[in-house]
Amino acid sequence: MSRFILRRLLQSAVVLLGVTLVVFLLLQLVPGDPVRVALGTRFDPQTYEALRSRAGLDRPLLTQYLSYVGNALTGDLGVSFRSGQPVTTIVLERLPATLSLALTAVLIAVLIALPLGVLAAVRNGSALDHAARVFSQFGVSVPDFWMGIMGILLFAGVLGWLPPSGYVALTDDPAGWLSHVLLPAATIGLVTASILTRFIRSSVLEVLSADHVRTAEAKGLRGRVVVLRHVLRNALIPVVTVVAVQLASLLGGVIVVEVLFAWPGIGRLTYDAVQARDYPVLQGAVLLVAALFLVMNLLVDILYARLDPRIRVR
Amino acid sequence: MSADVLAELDDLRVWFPAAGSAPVRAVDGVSLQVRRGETLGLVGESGSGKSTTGLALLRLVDPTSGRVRVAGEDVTGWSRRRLRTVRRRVAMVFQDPQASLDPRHTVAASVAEPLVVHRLVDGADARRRRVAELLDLVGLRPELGERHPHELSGGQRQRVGIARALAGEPDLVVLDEPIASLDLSVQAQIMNLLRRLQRELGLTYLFISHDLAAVEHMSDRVAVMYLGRIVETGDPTQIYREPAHPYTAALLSAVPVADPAEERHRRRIILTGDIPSPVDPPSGCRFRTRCPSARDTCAQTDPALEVVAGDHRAACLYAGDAVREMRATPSA
Amino acid sequence: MTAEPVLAVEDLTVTLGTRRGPARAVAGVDWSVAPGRTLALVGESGSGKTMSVLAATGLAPRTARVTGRVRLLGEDLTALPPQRRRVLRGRHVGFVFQDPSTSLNPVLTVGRQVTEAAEEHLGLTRRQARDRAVELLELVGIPSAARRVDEYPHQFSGGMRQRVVIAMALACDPALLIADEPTTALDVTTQAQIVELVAGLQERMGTAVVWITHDLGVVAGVADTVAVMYGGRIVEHGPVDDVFAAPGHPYTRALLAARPRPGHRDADLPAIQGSPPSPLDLPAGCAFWPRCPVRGDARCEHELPPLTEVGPAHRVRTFYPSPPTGEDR
Amino acid sequence: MSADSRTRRALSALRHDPPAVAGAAVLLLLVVVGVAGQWLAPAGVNDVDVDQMLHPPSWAHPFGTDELGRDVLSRVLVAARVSLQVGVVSVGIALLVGATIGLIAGYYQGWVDNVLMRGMDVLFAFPVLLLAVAIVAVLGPGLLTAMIAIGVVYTPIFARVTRAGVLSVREQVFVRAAVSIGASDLRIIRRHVLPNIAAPLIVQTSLSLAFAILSEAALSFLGLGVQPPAPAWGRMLFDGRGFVTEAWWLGFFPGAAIFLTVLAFNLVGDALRDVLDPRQLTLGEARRSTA
Repeated sequence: MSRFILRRLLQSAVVLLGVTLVVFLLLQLVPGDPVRVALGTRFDPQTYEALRSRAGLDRPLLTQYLSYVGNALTGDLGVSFRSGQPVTTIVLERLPATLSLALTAVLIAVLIALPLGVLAAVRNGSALDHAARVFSQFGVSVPDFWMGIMGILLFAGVLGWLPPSGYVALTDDPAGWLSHVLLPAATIGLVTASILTRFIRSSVLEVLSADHVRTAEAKGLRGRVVVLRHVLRNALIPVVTVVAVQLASLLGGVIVVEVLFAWPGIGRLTYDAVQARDYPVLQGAVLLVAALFLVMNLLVDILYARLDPRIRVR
Repeated sequence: MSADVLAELDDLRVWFPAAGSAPVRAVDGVSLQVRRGETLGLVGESGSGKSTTGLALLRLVDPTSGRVRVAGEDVTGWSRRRLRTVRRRVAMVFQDPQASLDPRHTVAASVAEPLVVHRLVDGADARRRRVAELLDLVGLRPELGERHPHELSGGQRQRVGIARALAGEPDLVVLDEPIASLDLSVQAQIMNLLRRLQRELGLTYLFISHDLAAVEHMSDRVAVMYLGRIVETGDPTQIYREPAHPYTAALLSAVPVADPAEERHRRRIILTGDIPSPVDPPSGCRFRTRCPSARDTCAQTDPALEVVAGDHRAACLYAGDAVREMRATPSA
Repeated sequence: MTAEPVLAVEDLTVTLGTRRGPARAVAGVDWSVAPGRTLALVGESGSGKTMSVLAATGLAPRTARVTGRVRLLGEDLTALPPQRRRVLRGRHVGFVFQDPSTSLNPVLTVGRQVTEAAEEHLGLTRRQARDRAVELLELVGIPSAARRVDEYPHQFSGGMRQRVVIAMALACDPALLIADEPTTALDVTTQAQIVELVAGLQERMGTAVVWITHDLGVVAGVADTVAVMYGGRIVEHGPVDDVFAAPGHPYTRALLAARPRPGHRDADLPAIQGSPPSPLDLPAGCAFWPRCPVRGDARCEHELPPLTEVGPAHRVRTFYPSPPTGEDR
Repeated sequence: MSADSRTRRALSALRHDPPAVAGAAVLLLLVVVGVAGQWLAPAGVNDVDVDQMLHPPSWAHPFGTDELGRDVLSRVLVAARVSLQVGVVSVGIALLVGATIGLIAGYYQGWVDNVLMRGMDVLFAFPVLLLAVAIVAVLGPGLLTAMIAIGVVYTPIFARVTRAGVLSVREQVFVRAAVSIGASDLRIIRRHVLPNIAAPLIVQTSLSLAFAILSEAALSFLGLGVQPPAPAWGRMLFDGRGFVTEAWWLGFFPGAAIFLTVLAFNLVGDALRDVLDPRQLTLGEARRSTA
């Protein structure tokens, strides 16, 4: 087991290094001088010189990269071209908003997809099964921002039950947070739910056709017992990884939904950084999200190994 | 290597790296010769290393140590590119007829592949005629050439596999469990076909199988393998009557006889326990942990293939006696 | 003389819905097995041997249409509601399937799987079930059973896993054990061990056994009566000694002759041409007609031959049963 | 690939699968609109008409008019070309680059496989849209950069699908047979590996087209796609969101166009998977077929 973890740790470290390289190179792709492009109309020599030297853009590429990585390890991701504030604090401030949105969305997705996916598989070919397939087909095809707009039109505009946009921190006012998070989280959650439903259904179907399920039926066990003890346990192990991967990808903040609902998460931050050409913040956000993604994936692999005795018990 | 020896293995070892443990010693010191025109039977249970031995002979698997000689050349260290020149001389027929044929290719395309690779015919017409000849040779109607593997029965697919093997006009054909996944009635057809082709084309076979009756029926010489080693070799009918190695005796005794009266009354030698792990085989004789007449000395020395009589050899310190002793005591 | 059969199947027919139309896997089959006795169902692929047993015990696929009567310990399963049939099957019938590496649930301990049927049908508590599991594992010859009861299937070898499956099948002390090619996936030395084990358990527990196989050697070793199946029908049925000594049906004769026998290396094998029929297009008359060396007359091709007696409880389904002398064996 | 019976059987199965037919029909319509959009459009995409602002759907303007009085139907029709172009080109890039990487990694394995696939893992670490946004941000918005960004973002998926396909084909016995015959690596790849990974690649291409169009719409929603006044579905949604309560049609029709297009590609992709992927066929059927 530990050999498995060690190998995965090493692998993740290498990929993370690769991520820092990509993120660093992003800046080099900017046509012309990033600082001048960023300052644009607000250009004045003092700020320009200060930012250039702070970012050390005059040094050779390799030294820039090494110092970027070195600083990143100590948590220093440079300063924002716009506000001069350290990138790390700017990005970390926005994390709670994205986290609460992502977790709520995944929770909604699982609450829909788990029962729907399992029942659709167990009652293969039934009306429910067809409905589940249509739902997952539609859900995957719907642009989430369109669903968001339609949601705002219905629940905020016509019915007036929910605020059209805006954010209230969970810690400040839970009720306020809930009313604000519901619409965006549902928008993301429905899309994620359709992805999960499809995966759960095919995973359960595959296990249903396994020989050991026929053995269980042969033993005359009650239908429920066969499904719970011999189908779900096997089928849901791979599902755990898919849910975690979905959560990890939402950590990047679903930019369009955060922009649409004015949700101050990392996605919105990225969008603002792009508008303001605030490249260090853009780099910082992208780097943090990718790092979170890798950590999540690592945790998922370890969890998977714990759950499946074939890997846990050598 | 004298002229009439088509292929030879000299103290061959094939070890596969295993994650988190010592390597798996699939083949652990095997020497054998395949002489022109004969059928050498290689029999053993799963884990005996018989298939790996066949693959090593064809260099489809890289040997860990020992020598592999084919068609007069020592090909042990040859690169894949250089091996291609000798590939034509040695062909292979596989166990699962469906898996050995590319589902996307027609039967004709599969049979023609050796012709194209070695440029044995020039022009599409010549190739089409040669394919039709080959299909006819194995008892298939030429128009089957346009079909796809999934449209054929198991027996027909295996015949296509044989036709493809013959396309390169090989001297030696390695048959890896050629009838194992076929129905009983079809097995007999394929065995008859293989014998007829051997007579007509003067082919040499290495017949690998776990089916003792089929090996005895097909082979001029047989080698019994256990845990990566050859434990007994010689004339099959003679060995089946008077096995010298205890494992061969136990193996023969385990095969049920299709005669109720005899099957009910014959004394069986039932081996206990499982085959040991090929990662660290037992010291000395590797069969001693399951051998009913094992003695202390068996743990010290790893017996080599000693002559029992004429061409009949066995790797057992008490060859012959051990078997007589086993048969004397009432079955376990 | 014969005791009340444990399981009796009458005129069992199974039609499966497949993408290429209805397939008649079993076309009117009758057999029964008495306590302590072993019936062997032998035949090649597509003969319907496994499907007849699965259909009889209510394990046929959902798309299957099953007709005919199946009496288990006197009760007609086909007439019972599914729940009652499920309980009867679980309580009185043990199953051993072909592939030990997939018959067990990979993520559940061996002990739990061996006795979950006993918990369900005999009301054992978890504690009692665990002890019973260790007892059963020892019964089938698994060393250090007390330790291994909490291990997982992937920690057992093929042979050992099949022993676990047998222990599982015997957990409720069933009246009938159905073994569907239990040793086909095993090596011949392991097969010998398993055949020995089942014979011993049958003797001790008086269990009736239905043994499905395509290996005539195994049939000779385990069976009291044998039913040869071809094209979804029984073509020969009778005591194993009579059927092997004087096979009445051309197909049985051909099967017995097709196996290579030691010391007969010079002659080619008398092979049967062609290959077994597919249940999708069963011929109207005798299914073996296209491959039959006898092919007496036109009736064979168009008319279904009835089962005719050729000896005490020895019947064959052909217009041309060979005379019950043994000369052509 | 000769017109083998498997493909004929596949096509006939497709015809009897209503969702696939519907999907194919919508795709056909999309291609026609994409090619002939501006001729079909009843009005010019930028014909501003001040006294026609925010008119609801009517005979004159079936999809209504936007905040500048422009005909929404015309803009949706012309914008179809943008989405199709970006989708096809970006998936083309991803397929070409990704499949090549996957083929090399899968066939040659060893350190080549490791290096290439770790590279792909790096790209995979970034959520799809986030990476696309970052690329467009530095290269500057526009049609070409959107294509490049989405192309780069979908390359790893194709690399993984191809590599998985190559690995599974490499293990097949018929590849070992080809090696035993003496076939060269090149011939084995051309004659045995490629034809057998065509099916999963075709399915992945169809599904990726769906997601690529979604990504393009998202980019243009964020103002990073094709720049105004050129019409793009995503941008129309973004501009329309402010008026969503009083002019629902501004938000509805462009979004519906995206949805239908993506749905069509998904339906065709799923149908292709069921028909082309033998494993799918055998999964249900084999297990419960006659024993």
